[in-house]
Amino acid sequence: MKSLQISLPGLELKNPIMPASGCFGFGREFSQLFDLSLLGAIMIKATTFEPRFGNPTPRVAETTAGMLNAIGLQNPGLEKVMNEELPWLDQFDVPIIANVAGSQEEDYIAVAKDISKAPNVHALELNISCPNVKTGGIAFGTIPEVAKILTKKVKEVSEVPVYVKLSPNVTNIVEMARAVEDGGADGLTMINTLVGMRIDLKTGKPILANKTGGLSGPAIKPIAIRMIHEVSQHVSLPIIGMGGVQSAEDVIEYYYAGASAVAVGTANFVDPFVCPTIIEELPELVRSLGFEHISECTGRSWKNG
Amino acid sequence: MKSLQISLPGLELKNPIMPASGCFGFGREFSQLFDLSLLGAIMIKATTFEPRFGNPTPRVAETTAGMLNAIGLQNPGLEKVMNEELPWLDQFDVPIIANVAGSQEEDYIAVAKDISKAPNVHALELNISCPNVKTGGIAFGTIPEVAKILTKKVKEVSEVPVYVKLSPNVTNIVEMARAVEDGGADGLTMINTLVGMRIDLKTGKPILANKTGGLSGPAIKPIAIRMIHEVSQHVSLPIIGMGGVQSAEDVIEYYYAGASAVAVGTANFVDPFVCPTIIEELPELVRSLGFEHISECTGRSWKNG
Amino acid sequence: MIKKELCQIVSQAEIAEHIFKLTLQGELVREMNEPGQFVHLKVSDYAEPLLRRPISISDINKDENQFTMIYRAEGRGTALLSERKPGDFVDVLGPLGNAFPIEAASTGETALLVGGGIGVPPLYELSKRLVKRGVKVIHVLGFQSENVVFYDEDFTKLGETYVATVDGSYGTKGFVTNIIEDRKLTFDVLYSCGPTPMLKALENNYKDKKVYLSLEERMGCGIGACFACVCHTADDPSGHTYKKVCSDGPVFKAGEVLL
Amino acid sequence: MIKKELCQIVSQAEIAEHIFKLTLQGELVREMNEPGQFVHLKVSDYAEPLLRRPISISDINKDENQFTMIYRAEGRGTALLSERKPGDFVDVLGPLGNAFPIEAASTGETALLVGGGIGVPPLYELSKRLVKRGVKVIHVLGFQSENVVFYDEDFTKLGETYVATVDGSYGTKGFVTNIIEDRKLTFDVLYSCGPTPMLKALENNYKDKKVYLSLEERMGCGIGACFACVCHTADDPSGHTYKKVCSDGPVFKAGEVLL
Ligand SMILES: Cc1cc2nc3c(=O)[nH]c(=O)nc-3n(C[C@H](O)[C@H](O)[C@H](O)COP(=O)(O)OP(=O)(O)OC[C@H]3O[C@@H](n4cnc5c(N)ncnc54)[C@H](O)[C@@H]3O)c2cc1C
Ligand SMILES: Cc1cc2nc3c(=O)[nH]c(=O)nc-3n(C[C@H](O)[C@H](O)[C@H](O)COP(=O)(O)OP(=O)(O)OC[C@H]3O[C@@H](n4cnc5c(N)ncnc54)[C@H](O)[C@@H]3O)c2cc1C
Ligand SMILES: Cc1cc2nc3c(=O)[nH]c(=O)nc-3n(C[C@H](O)[C@H](O)[C@H](O)COP(=O)(O)O)c2cc1C
Ligand SMILES: Cc1cc2nc3c(=O)[nH]c(=O)nc-3n(C[C@H](O)[C@H](O)[C@H](O)COP(=O)(O)O)c2cc1C
Ligand code: FES
Ligand code: FES
Repeated sequence: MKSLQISLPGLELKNPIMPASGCFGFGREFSQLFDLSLLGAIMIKATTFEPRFGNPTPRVAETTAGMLNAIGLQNPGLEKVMNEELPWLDQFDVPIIANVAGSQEEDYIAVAKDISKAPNVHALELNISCPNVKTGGIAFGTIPEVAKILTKKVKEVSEVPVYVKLSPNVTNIVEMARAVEDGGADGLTMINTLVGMRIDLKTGKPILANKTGGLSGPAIKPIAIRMIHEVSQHVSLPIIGMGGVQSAEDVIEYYYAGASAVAVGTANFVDPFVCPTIIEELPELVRSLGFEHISECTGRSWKNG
Repeated sequence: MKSLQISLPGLELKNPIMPASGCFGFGREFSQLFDLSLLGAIMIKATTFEPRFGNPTPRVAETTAGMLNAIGLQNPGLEKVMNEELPWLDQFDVPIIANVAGSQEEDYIAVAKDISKAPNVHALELNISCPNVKTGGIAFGTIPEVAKILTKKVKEVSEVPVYVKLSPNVTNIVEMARAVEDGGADGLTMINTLVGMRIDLKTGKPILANKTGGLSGPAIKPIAIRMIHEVSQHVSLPIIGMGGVQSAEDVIEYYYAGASAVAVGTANFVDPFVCPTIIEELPELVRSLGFEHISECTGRSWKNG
Repeated sequence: MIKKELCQIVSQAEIAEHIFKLTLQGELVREMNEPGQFVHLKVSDYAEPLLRRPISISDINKDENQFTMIYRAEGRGTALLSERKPGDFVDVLGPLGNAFPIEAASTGETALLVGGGIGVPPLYELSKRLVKRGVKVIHVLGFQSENVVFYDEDFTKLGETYVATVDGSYGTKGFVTNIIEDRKLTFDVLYSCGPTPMLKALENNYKDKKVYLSLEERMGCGIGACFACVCHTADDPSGHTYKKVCSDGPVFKAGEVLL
Repeated sequence: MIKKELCQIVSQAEIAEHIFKLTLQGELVREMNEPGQFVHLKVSDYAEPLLRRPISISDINKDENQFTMIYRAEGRGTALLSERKPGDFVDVLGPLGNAFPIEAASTGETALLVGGGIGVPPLYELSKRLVKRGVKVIHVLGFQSENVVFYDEDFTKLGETYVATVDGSYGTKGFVTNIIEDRKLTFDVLYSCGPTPMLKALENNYKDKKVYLSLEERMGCGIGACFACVCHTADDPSGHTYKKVCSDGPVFKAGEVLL
């Protein structure tokens, strides 16, 4: 499957398909279903300095062709991720992208510093865009200058390349992308979820205990495609695209928009075998579209010819 | 159907259901299908000062549970709307909400001034949020101060109440709502479409000739619900809600979020009889949920009790 | 009158590779009086695929309240439609649009019907009606290759019929225009439906003749309300006058709109 | 082992108002060895409804590779499921979760099985297994009203069975807890599945007994990866320790997690 091998900052991947953060835990559950070494990479669940329980339940609600989640960054905390999850994942031949979250600068820095030292962590994904955490977080993802400074500080301590995960809940996504590029980011991952809500017909109250949640799934794909199309023309960082990917065809659409790799989130819940299925189907699709290598597809929607 | 009668600034409506602007033309086509007097109101297609052809085709593309459009404000221009469309609509017992668009302040003002004089125009809908027009437009919908000033100027010339149509493509929707409230708006309509894109698998190019288009349909409903939930708690203007409404149940969800009336857009293409169907089903639904009047539903998701 | 009705599937069959013939029964057949109109189909009960699909009417059977369409299962919507079975219901909006004017050809005159690929179907009902009117019909049908050729025998029963395939695997190798020129076909009126380059060629070649062309465009509403399907008029190619393919067309007189 | 398989519908019937009994056949029945597990169903081939639906396994037939579920057609997903016909396929992920521990009740002991509404189904396979083990079973089943009562006869065949309805239209008027108290039912082990208030009452009333409760929570993945379905542990009610209903449950020992 030479046609799928790709190189990105810090990442030498056998294929460009990876589960998106928060949709695959730390891989344990899916390892019962298929060999994790098949994956291009794994974006593990957001890790914060302290363990977090997250939000009260219900934490998920279905929407038309999408879902809302308000998990609230539940995770066992840096120490346990370092001592238990990452060593366990080391049995697989798959690079880990560690999703780093926090509610203040120091948290991010502390997590980034440590977790980037784990031997199988090949890159960080700076989660400045989680819509489900009340304190602080929002500014990191919506104010360019704040995002830039955070990126810079995390870069200073990280031993591996840093990808910044952009929030779609902004007026100007290019401005955000440029800011984190200025801050020294090695790549972008986009998009995180859009803030949404569903209300229960009978009770009249929001279905999610947290009221609002992040919208993901096929419903948001056209928004992600548009943003990647825009951003990829204005920054020179590689982009790992995500949002509603369900099939090999969707992966190509992301490439055409400007992505260099693709992550799969919600679709893992619909079909837990979706990642290996896409990986299996991609080479033939790439070939049938007339390409030798998938990377030829990147940015075709705006490149000449 | 007393349980559906509502009063809003400028609007005494027999029911709160109206087709959304751009999804019903000027009513002529739908008048072949049902009696337009059944409708609460009609939001007519955006009117600009000069006639506009709009964007090249293809202008629509389907997405999962949604569609993109880049019509580009095609319309016959103020004069023709005043002399032909509005007089024709006058045969029906239905108030018209005139959607006013432009690419610069003067255009808006000129259209608002004239069109608000038409006897069947009971309110204006200031379209500061059309994502499909290149020049100028975008600032009106994304910069609070610009929106405020425009609202103020239009209010000065309008003979009927002015509703401002908000764009969801912003970081802070409450800030926008507050700005137009300060500018003197009588009401809000929300949301307009989200900017999106689809790329053709075979050509590698965007399906829409305009590249990007506005995303509408069931896919965006949770985003609209969240925004109305937020805005309705922070401004005291009535809100006409829209985005993905397909059923009487959806209407109630909008009410719970904080809307005082509901517009139906894309669903008119899926089922051209959707508006009369909803109007027929609403009274029984309202009753079965335990309400005497639909207005009791407004804001229940955040009001006590 | 435009109606919306759940019509029942009488039959459905694959008549060439990925080409399906679908016959539906419903009251709205009573409204179908002209050849060249189309219907707008909702192919699922779900929010996905969301939009209706425009498909031409290829055969009207008033006696049985049935009509037939021929379509290519291409994307998701038509693929789903092709899975429907007799007895199932399909949500139909129609009939829509303006038809081929059969009155443009008088009894005794010759009409040339030129179809390309999936543009062939609406010509079938047209041809039947022209024959009934006493018009002599000549059909020139173009396809990609043999495996997607359909209905050539049915057309042959109505009049002279020539088939061109791009790869020469069936009929004459080449395009419909080659056949018309090579065979020096003469006619009083030309009716055509097919890909835009074909329509353009015909429009250019027969400027002096009565030519009617059926256009395609991506649609939203299908009834003229959304402005998705507009085209410029030929006399104002960059101005703001326009025609809507769904409600002013899909059939236009050559020279009326910009192709 | 968790499997994903298109299982074929053997039968489906409405056994009470909006309550359906659905039997599927598939290889993954081989993996079903315990009572109280559930499956996660995709009810459409569309992106809507997007998520799977968790439904308990109520009966396992290893000989025929069949299993049965009983569910209420409530929202869109279950309504669509109820329209599926024998011969159709349903996409099943399972078996999932941890079962009721039958070994908690020894031969000769008495088990009380308390079910509320749509929580009744998983108790059926449990009861069969307990009976097989030589455990005496007593069933107390609660429903809203007569029209939604189901399976009381099937349970009666396995052991003493009491039914309560909230409106008194069938069995005893009131709640399951009323029956247990009024009849002074005694038992060694209690197994229950149903609405949370019922589970809470049972947990409180029988603190000194072995009690096993099956919980419900809105789910994403159903396999433990998404953290949608967590609950606090009872010994750390506001801390960060947790259990996942889908993979640590749905059956928990009373006192283990915060209801
Ligand atoms: C007036 C008219 C008559 C037609 N008659 C026929 C016919 O008789 N037989 C036939 O096979 N086809 C016909 N077509 C084309 C047919 O509508 C498309 O092939 C069909 O909509 C594709 O849908 P899909 O789900 O397969 O593709 P998808 O790619 O899933 O469709 C996505 C969206 O694009 C639209 N779309 C894609 N291709 C076309 C196209 N070529 N024209 C218009 N919209 C398109 C779809 O309607 C849908 O909204 C006609 C089109 C028009 C406008
Ligand atoms: C472990 C487990 C076992 C279950 N076993 C059964 C059973 O045997 N029989 C039965 O009738 N029901 C059972 N349920 C409840 C069943 O899952 C819901 O009734 C069903 O998901 C509702 O889907 P819907 O499409 O009808 O409703 P919708 O309202 O359309 O569902 C929207 C979303 O909310 C979720 N949801 C809604 N209600 C519930 C609920 N009560 N529990 C969990 N998720 C919900 C849906 O799964 C879906 O994601 C079980 C639930 C769990 C967690
Ligand atoms: C249940 C759930 C949990 C998520 N948790 C995280 C997270 O911890 N960190 C993060 O950066 N993104 C998180 N996301 C966002 C996804 O990684 C992804 O950006 C988003 O869901 C869009 O992709 P999709 O449509 O394929 O799901 C989560 C998404 C879901 C659905
Ligand atoms: C084809 C189309 C044309 C539209 N034209 C306009 C317009 O002219 N003016 C406007 O304010 N909104 C316009 N809109 C936006 C709708 O009025 C509405 O805000 C949006 O589509 C969300 O509602 P929906 O999901 O019900 O379609 C248009 C939408 C569509 C789909
Ligand atoms: S498709 Fe809507 S105007 Fe033609
Ligand atoms: S449903 Fe995903 S962890 Fe339980």
